[in-house]
Amino acid sequence: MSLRRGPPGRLKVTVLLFASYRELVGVESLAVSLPQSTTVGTLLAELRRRGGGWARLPTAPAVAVNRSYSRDTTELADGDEVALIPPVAGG
Amino acid sequence: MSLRRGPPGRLKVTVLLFASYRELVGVESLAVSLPQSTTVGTLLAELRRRGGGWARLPTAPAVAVNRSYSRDTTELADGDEVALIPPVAGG
Amino acid sequence: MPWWEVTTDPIDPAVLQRRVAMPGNGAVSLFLGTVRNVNEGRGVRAVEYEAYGEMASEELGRIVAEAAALAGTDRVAAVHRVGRLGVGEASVAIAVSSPHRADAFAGARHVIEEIKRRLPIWKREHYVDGRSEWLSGTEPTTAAARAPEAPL
Amino acid sequence: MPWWEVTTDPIDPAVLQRRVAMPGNGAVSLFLGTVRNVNEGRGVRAVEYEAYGEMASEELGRIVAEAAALAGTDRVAAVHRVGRLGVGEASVAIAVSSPHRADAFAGARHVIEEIKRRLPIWKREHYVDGRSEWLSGTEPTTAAARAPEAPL
Repeated sequence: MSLRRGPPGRLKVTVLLFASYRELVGVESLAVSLPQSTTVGTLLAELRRRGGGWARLPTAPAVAVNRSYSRDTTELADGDEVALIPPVAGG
Repeated sequence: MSLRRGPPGRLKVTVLLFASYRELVGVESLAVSLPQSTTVGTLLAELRRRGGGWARLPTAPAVAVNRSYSRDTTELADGDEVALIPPVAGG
Repeated sequence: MPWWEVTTDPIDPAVLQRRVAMPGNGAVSLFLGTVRNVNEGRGVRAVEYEAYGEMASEELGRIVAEAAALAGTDRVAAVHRVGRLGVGEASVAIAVSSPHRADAFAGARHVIEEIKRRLPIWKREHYVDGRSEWLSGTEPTTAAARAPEAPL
Repeated sequence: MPWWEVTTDPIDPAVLQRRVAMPGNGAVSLFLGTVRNVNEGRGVRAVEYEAYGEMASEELGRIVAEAAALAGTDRVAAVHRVGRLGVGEASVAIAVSSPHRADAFAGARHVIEEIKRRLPIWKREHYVDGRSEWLSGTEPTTAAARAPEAPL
Protein backbone atom coordinates (compact mmCIF):
# COMPACT_ATOMS: atom_id res chain seq x y z
CA MET A 1 0.00 0.00 0.00
CA SER A 2 2.99 2.30 0.31
CA LEU A 3 3.56 2.20 -3.46
CA ARG A 4 0.97 4.16 -5.44
CA ARG A 5 -0.07 2.23 -8.60
CA GLY A 6 -1.51 3.70 -11.77
CA PRO A 7 -5.25 3.95 -12.28
CA PRO A 8 -6.91 0.54 -12.18
CA GLY A 9 -8.83 0.80 -15.53
CA ARG A 10 -7.67 -0.80 -18.76
CA LEU A 11 -7.74 0.58 -22.28
CA LYS A 12 -8.89 -0.96 -25.50
CA VAL A 13 -7.14 -0.33 -28.78
CA THR A 14 -7.74 -1.63 -32.26
CA VAL A 15 -4.71 -3.06 -34.07
CA LEU A 16 -4.76 -2.99 -37.87
CA LEU A 17 -2.51 -4.96 -40.22
CA PHE A 18 -1.94 -4.40 -43.92
CA ALA A 19 -0.46 -6.05 -46.97
CA SER A 20 2.45 -8.40 -46.14
CA TYR A 21 1.92 -8.04 -42.37
CA ARG A 22 -1.73 -8.97 -42.74
CA GLU A 23 -0.80 -12.03 -44.76
CA LEU A 24 2.00 -12.96 -42.36
CA VAL A 25 -0.26 -12.91 -39.30
CA GLY A 26 -3.50 -13.85 -41.02
CA VAL A 27 -5.30 -11.08 -39.17
CA GLU A 28 -6.62 -7.81 -40.53
CA SER A 29 -7.96 -6.21 -37.38
CA LEU A 30 -7.72 -7.09 -33.69
CA ALA A 31 -9.18 -5.59 -30.51
CA VAL A 32 -6.63 -5.61 -27.68
CA SER A 33 -7.11 -4.78 -24.03
CA LEU A 34 -4.08 -3.23 -22.34
CA PRO A 35 -3.07 -1.75 -19.01
CA GLN A 36 -3.11 2.03 -18.73
CA SER A 37 0.10 3.79 -19.82
CA THR A 38 1.01 1.12 -22.34
CA THR A 39 3.35 2.48 -24.99
CA VAL A 40 3.50 1.54 -28.66
CA GLY A 41 6.74 -0.35 -27.97
CA THR A 42 5.16 -2.38 -25.18
CA LEU A 43 2.17 -3.25 -27.35
CA LEU A 44 4.48 -4.44 -30.13
CA ALA A 45 6.35 -6.69 -27.69
CA GLU A 46 3.02 -8.02 -26.40
CA LEU A 47 1.90 -8.84 -29.95
CA ARG A 48 5.14 -10.59 -30.83
CA ARG A 49 4.81 -12.81 -27.76
CA ARG A 50 1.67 -14.30 -29.30
CA GLY A 51 3.92 -16.43 -31.51
CA GLY A 52 3.15 -17.70 -35.03
CA GLY A 53 3.09 -14.96 -37.62
CA TRP A 54 3.15 -12.33 -34.87
CA ALA A 55 6.60 -13.49 -33.80
CA ARG A 56 7.86 -13.07 -37.35
CA LEU A 57 6.88 -9.39 -37.54
CA PRO A 58 9.88 -7.07 -37.51
CA THR A 59 11.02 -6.01 -34.05
CA ALA A 60 10.34 -2.34 -34.75
CA PRO A 61 7.85 -1.90 -37.57
CA ALA A 62 6.57 1.56 -38.41
CA VAL A 63 3.42 2.27 -36.44
CA ALA A 64 0.67 4.81 -36.89
CA VAL A 65 -1.57 5.81 -34.02
CA ASN A 66 -4.85 7.34 -35.12
CA ARG A 67 -3.52 7.68 -38.66
CA SER A 68 -0.31 9.54 -37.84
CA TYR A 69 3.13 7.98 -37.65
CA SER A 70 4.13 7.55 -34.01
CA ARG A 71 7.14 6.62 -31.93
CA ASP A 72 7.78 3.57 -29.77
CA THR A 73 7.47 5.76 -26.70
CA THR A 74 4.02 7.10 -27.59
CA GLU A 75 1.53 6.24 -24.83
CA LEU A 76 -1.71 4.72 -26.01
CA ALA A 77 -5.16 5.99 -25.03
CA ASP A 78 -8.47 4.20 -24.88
CA GLY A 79 -9.99 3.81 -28.33
CA ASP A 80 -6.76 4.35 -30.23
CA GLU A 81 -6.36 2.87 -33.69
CA VAL A 82 -2.89 1.35 -33.95
CA ALA A 83 -1.71 0.34 -37.41
CA LEU A 84 1.41 -1.68 -38.19
CA ILE A 85 2.78 -0.21 -41.41
CA PRO A 86 4.90 -2.41 -43.70
CA PRO A 87 7.53 -0.64 -45.81
CA VAL A 88 5.49 1.56 -48.13
CA ALA A 89 5.41 1.36 -51.91
CA GLY A 90 3.04 4.05 -53.10
CA GLY A 91 3.58 6.14 -56.19
CA MET B 1 48.78 45.85 -107.71
CA SER B 2 51.31 44.95 -105.06
CA LEU B 3 48.60 44.36 -102.51
CA ARG B 4 46.63 41.21 -103.16
CA ARG B 5 42.92 41.82 -102.58
CA GLY B 6 40.30 39.22 -101.76
CA PRO B 7 38.40 37.50 -104.50
CA PRO B 8 36.54 40.00 -106.62
CA GLY B 9 33.03 38.48 -106.27
CA ARG B 10 30.47 39.74 -103.84
CA LEU B 11 28.06 37.78 -101.68
CA LYS B 12 24.38 38.21 -101.15
CA VAL B 13 22.72 37.60 -97.79
CA THR B 14 19.17 37.96 -96.62
CA VAL B 15 18.64 39.94 -93.44
CA LEU B 16 15.54 39.13 -91.39
CA LEU B 17 14.02 41.26 -88.63
CA PHE B 18 11.46 40.24 -86.06
CA ALA B 19 9.09 41.70 -83.48
CA SER B 20 10.36 44.98 -81.98
CA TYR B 21 13.30 45.18 -84.41
CA ARG B 22 11.00 44.76 -87.37
CA GLU B 23 8.75 47.51 -86.07
CA LEU B 24 11.71 49.76 -85.26
CA VAL B 25 13.16 49.53 -88.75
CA GLY B 26 9.94 49.01 -90.64
CA VAL B 27 11.52 46.18 -92.61
CA GLU B 28 10.88 42.45 -92.34
CA SER B 29 13.37 41.14 -94.86
CA LEU B 30 16.19 42.73 -96.83
CA ALA B 31 18.61 41.45 -99.49
CA VAL B 32 22.10 42.85 -98.94
CA SER B 33 25.14 42.64 -101.21
CA LEU B 34 28.44 42.51 -99.34
CA PRO B 35 32.14 42.13 -100.09
CA GLN B 36 33.62 38.67 -99.56
CA SER B 37 34.83 37.93 -96.02
CA THR B 38 32.30 40.21 -94.38
CA THR B 39 31.67 39.22 -90.77
CA VAL B 40 28.45 39.44 -88.82
CA GLY B 41 29.88 42.40 -86.90
CA THR B 42 30.75 44.28 -90.08
CA LEU B 43 27.29 43.67 -91.50
CA LEU B 44 25.70 45.03 -88.32
CA ALA B 45 27.83 48.20 -88.54
CA GLU B 46 26.88 48.54 -92.19
CA LEU B 47 23.17 48.27 -91.35
CA ARG B 48 23.39 50.80 -88.53
CA ARG B 49 25.01 53.32 -90.88
CA ARG B 50 21.77 53.36 -92.88
CA GLY B 51 20.31 55.66 -90.23
CA GLY B 52 16.66 55.89 -89.18
CA GLY B 53 15.41 52.85 -87.29
CA TRP B 54 18.59 50.97 -88.27
CA ALA B 55 20.68 53.40 -86.23
CA ARG B 56 18.51 52.77 -83.21
CA LEU B 57 19.13 49.00 -83.22
CA PRO B 58 21.33 47.83 -80.35
CA THR B 59 25.06 47.90 -81.11
CA ALA B 60 25.40 44.16 -80.63
CA PRO B 61 22.06 42.38 -81.04
CA ALA B 62 21.94 38.60 -81.00
CA VAL B 63 22.31 37.27 -84.50
CA ALA B 64 21.50 33.91 -86.05
CA VAL B 65 23.13 32.80 -89.27
CA ASN B 66 21.21 30.08 -91.06
CA ARG B 67 19.05 29.54 -87.97
CA SER B 68 21.85 29.05 -85.45
CA TYR B 69 23.11 31.67 -83.05
CA SER B 70 26.40 33.09 -84.28
CA ARG B 71 29.20 35.36 -83.13
CA ASP B 72 30.23 38.80 -84.34
CA THR B 73 33.32 37.25 -85.87
CA THR B 74 31.44 34.70 -87.95
CA GLU B 75 32.23 35.18 -91.67
CA LEU B 76 29.24 35.27 -93.94
CA ALA B 77 28.85 33.16 -97.05
CA ASP B 78 26.82 33.73 -100.17
CA GLY B 79 23.17 32.92 -99.62
CA ASP B 80 23.30 33.13 -95.83
CA GLU B 81 20.16 33.98 -93.89
CA VAL B 82 21.08 36.49 -91.20
CA ALA B 83 18.45 37.16 -88.53
CA LEU B 84 18.60 39.92 -85.94
CA ILE B 85 17.12 38.41 -82.80
CA PRO B 86 15.50 40.70 -80.20
CA PRO B 87 15.60 39.55 -76.59
CA VAL B 88 13.48 36.41 -76.60
CA ALA B 89 10.29 35.86 -74.65
CA GLY B 90 9.09 32.36 -75.44
CA GLY B 91 7.52 30.05 -72.93
CA MET C 1 -7.50 25.33 -52.54
CA PRO C 2 -5.52 22.11 -52.19
CA TRP C 3 -7.26 18.94 -53.30
CA TRP C 4 -6.39 15.29 -52.84
CA GLU C 5 -7.97 11.86 -53.07
CA VAL C 6 -7.26 8.17 -52.68
CA THR C 7 -9.62 6.37 -55.00
CA THR C 8 -10.30 3.25 -57.02
CA ASP C 9 -11.43 5.37 -60.01
CA PRO C 10 -9.21 5.74 -63.08
CA ILE C 11 -7.17 8.93 -63.06
CA ASP C 12 -7.83 11.68 -65.59
CA PRO C 13 -4.85 14.08 -65.56
CA ALA C 14 -6.92 16.75 -67.32
CA VAL C 15 -9.20 16.93 -64.30
CA LEU C 16 -6.26 17.62 -62.00
CA GLN C 17 -4.94 20.18 -64.39
CA ARG C 18 -8.27 22.01 -64.34
CA ARG C 19 -8.37 21.85 -60.55
CA VAL C 20 -5.14 23.82 -60.23
CA ALA C 21 -5.74 26.20 -63.13
CA MET C 22 -5.85 29.87 -62.14
CA PRO C 23 -5.59 32.85 -64.50
CA GLY C 24 -2.71 34.36 -62.51
CA ASN C 25 -0.67 31.14 -62.51
CA GLY C 26 1.26 30.73 -65.74
CA ALA C 27 3.17 27.56 -64.83
CA VAL C 28 1.72 24.10 -64.31
CA SER C 29 3.81 21.08 -63.38
CA LEU C 30 2.05 17.76 -63.71
CA PHE C 31 3.51 14.44 -62.68
CA LEU C 32 2.15 11.00 -63.53
CA GLY C 33 3.23 7.66 -62.22
CA THR C 34 2.20 4.75 -64.42
CA VAL C 35 2.41 0.99 -64.06
CA ARG C 36 5.56 -0.34 -65.76
CA ASN C 37 5.60 -3.55 -67.74
CA VAL C 38 8.81 -4.67 -66.09
CA ASN C 39 10.37 -4.38 -62.65
CA GLU C 40 13.80 -5.63 -61.71
CA GLY C 41 13.88 -7.73 -64.84
CA ARG C 42 10.52 -9.44 -64.32
CA GLY C 43 7.64 -8.96 -66.71
CA VAL C 44 4.70 -7.32 -64.97
CA ARG C 45 1.10 -7.83 -66.04
CA ALA C 46 -0.74 -5.84 -63.39
CA VAL C 47 -0.26 -4.20 -60.03
CA GLU C 48 -2.58 -4.28 -57.06
CA TYR C 49 -2.40 -1.30 -54.77
CA GLU C 50 -3.63 -1.71 -51.21
CA ALA C 51 -3.99 1.31 -48.95
CA TYR C 52 -4.65 2.05 -45.31
CA GLY C 53 -7.34 4.21 -46.82
CA GLU C 54 -8.21 6.68 -44.06
CA MET C 55 -4.59 7.30 -43.14
CA ALA C 56 -3.42 7.44 -46.76
CA SER C 57 -5.96 10.16 -47.40
CA GLU C 58 -4.99 12.12 -44.28
CA GLU C 59 -1.27 11.72 -44.97
CA LEU C 60 -1.71 12.75 -48.60
CA GLY C 61 -3.54 15.83 -47.33
CA ARG C 62 -0.56 16.66 -45.10
CA ILE C 63 1.84 16.17 -48.01
CA VAL C 64 -0.24 18.38 -50.28
CA ALA C 65 -0.35 21.08 -47.60
CA GLU C 66 3.44 20.93 -47.26
CA ALA C 67 3.85 21.27 -51.01
CA ALA C 68 1.48 24.23 -51.04
CA ALA C 69 3.52 25.97 -48.33
CA LEU C 70 6.75 25.11 -50.14
CA ALA C 71 5.53 26.38 -53.50
CA GLY C 72 3.75 29.42 -52.10
CA THR C 73 0.46 28.46 -53.74
CA ASP C 74 -2.75 26.73 -52.75
CA ARG C 75 -3.09 25.24 -56.21
CA VAL C 76 -1.88 21.73 -55.46
CA ALA C 77 -3.82 18.60 -56.35
CA ALA C 78 -2.88 14.96 -55.94
CA VAL C 79 -4.63 11.66 -56.43
CA HIS C 80 -3.47 8.11 -55.75
CA ARG C 81 -5.34 5.24 -57.23
CA VAL C 82 -5.73 1.89 -55.48
CA GLY C 83 -7.00 -1.48 -56.61
CA ARG C 84 -5.84 -3.49 -59.59
CA LEU C 85 -4.15 -1.52 -62.40
CA GLY C 86 -2.94 -2.69 -65.79
CA VAL C 87 0.35 -1.75 -67.43
CA GLY C 88 0.39 1.89 -68.51
CA GLU C 89 -2.44 2.96 -66.20
CA ALA C 90 -1.73 5.91 -63.92
CA SER C 91 -1.38 5.07 -60.25
CA VAL C 92 -0.65 8.61 -59.15
CA ALA C 93 -1.08 12.10 -60.56
CA ILE C 94 0.03 15.42 -59.13
CA ALA C 95 -0.58 18.92 -60.41
CA VAL C 96 0.76 22.22 -59.11
CA SER C 97 0.20 25.61 -60.67
CA SER C 98 2.07 28.73 -59.68
CA PRO C 99 3.08 32.10 -61.06
CA HIS C 100 6.66 30.73 -61.02
CA ARG C 101 7.77 27.59 -62.80
CA ALA C 102 10.43 26.73 -60.22
CA ASP C 103 7.76 26.65 -57.52
CA ALA C 104 5.46 24.51 -59.64
CA PHE C 105 8.22 21.95 -60.24
CA ALA C 106 9.32 21.99 -56.58
CA GLY C 107 5.75 21.46 -55.37
CA ALA C 108 5.10 18.50 -57.66
CA ARG C 109 8.46 17.00 -56.81
CA HIS C 110 7.79 17.27 -53.08
CA VAL C 111 4.47 15.46 -53.38
CA ILE C 112 5.82 12.47 -55.31
CA GLU C 113 8.91 12.14 -53.11
CA GLU C 114 6.85 12.19 -49.91
CA ILE C 115 4.26 9.81 -51.36
CA LYS C 116 7.04 7.32 -51.97
CA ARG C 117 8.49 7.94 -48.54
CA ARG C 118 5.46 7.78 -46.29
CA LEU C 119 2.07 7.16 -47.90
CA PRO C 120 0.67 3.93 -46.38
CA ILE C 121 0.11 2.18 -49.68
CA TRP C 122 1.47 -1.18 -50.77
CA LYS C 123 1.93 -2.78 -54.12
CA ARG C 124 1.51 -6.40 -55.12
CA GLU C 125 2.97 -7.06 -58.52
CA HIS C 126 1.43 -9.73 -60.72
CA TYR C 127 4.03 -11.13 -63.09
CA VAL C 128 3.57 -12.55 -66.54
CA ASP C 129 4.77 -15.92 -65.22
CA GLY C 130 1.63 -16.08 -63.06
CA ARG C 131 3.29 -15.38 -59.72
CA SER C 132 2.70 -12.34 -57.58
CA GLU C 133 4.62 -10.62 -54.79
CA TRP C 134 4.41 -7.69 -52.44
CA LEU C 135 6.99 -5.18 -53.52
CA SER C 136 9.61 -4.54 -50.88
CA GLY C 137 9.10 -0.90 -50.04
CA THR C 138 10.56 1.96 -48.06
CA GLU C 139 10.66 2.09 -44.26
CA PRO C 140 8.56 5.14 -43.40
CA THR C 141 10.17 5.62 -39.99
CA THR C 142 12.01 8.82 -40.84
CA ALA C 143 8.66 10.44 -41.49
CA ALA C 144 7.64 9.70 -37.90
CA ALA C 145 10.90 11.05 -36.53
CA ARG C 146 10.51 14.39 -38.25
CA ALA C 147 6.72 14.73 -38.31
CA PRO C 148 5.86 17.85 -36.32
CA GLU C 149 2.38 16.46 -35.69
CA ALA C 150 3.63 13.20 -34.11
CA PRO C 151 1.09 12.54 -31.35
CA LEU C 152 2.15 13.12 -27.75
CA MET D 1 11.68 9.28 -80.41
CA PRO D 2 11.84 12.97 -79.58
CA TRP D 3 9.06 15.12 -81.01
CA TRP D 4 8.63 18.87 -81.21
CA GLU D 5 6.55 21.47 -83.01
CA VAL D 6 5.99 25.21 -83.33
CA THR D 7 2.39 25.65 -84.32
CA THR D 8 -0.63 27.93 -84.36
CA ASP D 9 -2.90 25.05 -83.28
CA PRO D 10 -4.25 24.88 -79.73
CA ILE D 11 -2.23 22.59 -77.48
CA ASP D 12 -3.68 19.36 -76.12
CA PRO D 13 -1.47 18.13 -73.27
CA ALA D 14 -3.00 14.66 -73.51
CA VAL D 15 -1.53 14.29 -76.99
CA LEU D 16 1.96 15.08 -75.70
CA GLN D 17 1.47 12.68 -72.86
CA ARG D 18 0.56 9.90 -75.26
CA ARG D 19 3.57 10.73 -77.43
CA VAL D 20 6.00 10.03 -74.60
CA ALA D 21 4.13 7.10 -73.06
CA MET D 22 6.08 3.85 -73.02
CA PRO D 23 5.27 0.73 -70.98
CA GLY D 24 8.75 0.68 -69.42
CA ASN D 25 8.65 4.32 -68.35
CA GLY D 26 6.79 4.74 -65.09
CA ALA D 27 7.36 8.47 -64.60
CA VAL D 28 5.96 11.28 -66.72
CA SER D 29 6.69 14.94 -66.07
CA LEU D 30 4.51 17.37 -67.95
CA PHE D 31 4.93 21.13 -67.93
CA LEU D 32 2.46 23.68 -69.21
CA GLY D 33 2.92 27.38 -69.64
CA THR D 34 -0.34 29.32 -69.83
CA VAL D 35 -1.20 32.93 -70.55
CA ARG D 36 -1.54 34.89 -67.30
CA ASN D 37 -4.21 37.53 -66.78
CA VAL D 38 -1.72 39.93 -65.25
CA ASN D 39 1.92 40.81 -65.80
CA GLU D 40 3.87 43.28 -63.72
CA GLY D 41 0.65 44.67 -62.33
CA ARG D 42 -1.08 45.23 -65.70
CA GLY D 43 -4.22 43.37 -66.67
CA VAL D 44 -3.62 41.20 -69.73
CA ARG D 45 -6.37 40.28 -72.17
CA ALA D 46 -4.39 38.32 -74.74
CA VAL D 47 -0.86 37.59 -75.88
CA GLU D 48 0.44 37.45 -79.41
CA TYR D 49 3.40 35.19 -79.96
CA GLU D 50 5.59 35.82 -82.98
CA ALA D 51 8.29 33.34 -83.96
CA TYR D 52 11.19 33.11 -86.32
CA GLY D 53 9.43 29.93 -87.31
CA GLU D 54 12.10 27.89 -89.07
CA MET D 55 14.76 28.68 -86.49
CA ALA D 56 12.38 28.25 -83.54
CA SER D 57 11.58 24.78 -84.77
CA GLU D 58 15.24 23.86 -85.32
CA GLU D 59 16.28 25.35 -81.97
CA LEU D 60 13.44 23.57 -80.17
CA GLY D 61 14.65 20.35 -81.78
CA ARG D 62 18.14 20.98 -80.40
CA ILE D 63 16.73 21.69 -76.95
CA VAL D 64 14.62 18.54 -77.01
CA ALA D 65 17.67 16.50 -78.05
CA GLU D 66 19.69 17.96 -75.17
CA ALA D 67 16.91 17.08 -72.72
CA ALA D 68 16.76 13.57 -74.10
CA ALA D 69 20.50 13.14 -73.58
CA LEU D 70 20.26 14.67 -70.11
CA ALA D 71 17.36 12.46 -69.06
CA GLY D 72 18.67 9.32 -70.72
CA THR D 73 15.47 8.80 -72.70
CA ASP D 74 14.20 9.52 -76.17
CA ARG D 75 10.71 10.14 -74.84
CA VAL D 76 10.74 13.93 -74.91
CA ALA D 77 8.05 16.01 -76.59
CA ALA D 78 7.62 19.77 -76.72
CA VAL D 79 5.29 22.15 -78.49
CA HIS D 80 5.24 25.94 -78.56
CA ARG D 81 2.19 27.70 -79.84
CA VAL D 82 2.32 30.99 -81.72
CA GLY D 83 -0.33 33.48 -82.77
CA ARG D 84 -2.89 35.17 -80.56
CA LEU D 85 -3.74 33.39 -77.30
CA GLY D 86 -6.33 34.26 -74.67
CA VAL D 87 -5.82 34.16 -70.91
CA GLY D 88 -5.49 30.60 -69.63
CA GLU D 89 -4.56 29.10 -72.99
CA ALA D 90 -1.39 27.03 -73.11
CA SER D 91 1.51 28.61 -74.98
CA VAL D 92 3.93 25.80 -74.33
CA ALA D 93 3.73 22.15 -73.27
CA ILE D 94 6.53 19.72 -72.53
CA ALA D 95 6.36 16.03 -71.67
CA VAL D 96 9.15 13.67 -70.67
CA SER D 97 8.73 10.07 -69.65
CA SER D 98 11.44 7.99 -68.08
CA PRO D 99 11.91 4.95 -65.89
CA HIS D 100 13.17 7.40 -63.23
CA ARG D 101 11.20 10.37 -61.95
CA ALA D 102 14.27 12.52 -61.32
CA ASP D 103 15.20 12.20 -65.00
CA ALA D 104 11.67 13.03 -66.12
CA PHE D 105 11.63 16.19 -64.01
CA ALA D 106 15.15 17.22 -65.10
CA GLY D 107 14.30 16.74 -68.76
CA ALA D 108 11.13 18.83 -68.60
CA ARG D 109 12.91 21.50 -66.60
CA HIS D 110 15.72 21.71 -69.12
CA VAL D 111 13.33 22.22 -72.00
CA ILE D 112 11.39 25.08 -70.41
CA GLU D 113 14.53 26.82 -69.14
CA GLU D 114 16.19 26.68 -72.55
CA ILE D 115 13.02 27.75 -74.33
CA LYS D 116 12.98 30.88 -72.18
CA ARG D 117 16.68 31.42 -72.75
CA ARG D 118 17.04 30.99 -76.48
CA LEU D 119 13.94 30.13 -78.49
CA PRO D 120 13.45 32.93 -81.06
CA ILE D 121 9.91 33.75 -80.03
CA TRP D 122 8.52 37.11 -78.95
CA LYS D 123 5.47 38.12 -77.05
CA ARG D 124 3.25 41.13 -77.52
CA GLU D 125 0.93 41.60 -74.59
CA HIS D 126 -2.48 43.14 -75.15
CA TYR D 127 -3.66 44.85 -71.99
CA VAL D 128 -7.19 45.37 -70.74
CA ASP D 129 -6.66 49.13 -71.12
CA GLY D 130 -6.43 48.64 -74.89
CA ARG D 131 -2.67 49.17 -75.21
CA SER D 132 -0.19 46.54 -76.28
CA GLU D 133 3.56 46.13 -75.92
CA TRP D 134 6.37 43.80 -76.83
CA LEU D 135 7.54 42.14 -73.67
CA SER D 136 11.13 42.89 -72.84
CA GLY D 137 12.80 39.51 -73.05
CA THR D 138 16.05 37.72 -72.39
CA GLU D 139 19.24 38.37 -74.36
CA PRO D 140 19.99 35.00 -75.98
CA THR D 141 23.68 35.77 -76.45
CA THR D 142 24.93 33.29 -73.89
CA ALA D 143 23.40 30.53 -75.95
CA ALA D 144 25.57 31.56 -78.90
CA ALA D 145 28.67 31.68 -76.75
CA ARG D 146 28.20 28.14 -75.51
CA ALA D 147 26.47 26.53 -78.49
CA PRO D 148 28.74 23.74 -79.72
CA GLU D 149 27.11 24.00 -83.13
CA ALA D 150 27.91 27.71 -83.57
CA PRO D 151 28.83 27.97 -87.24
CA LEU D 152 32.47 28.46 -88.17
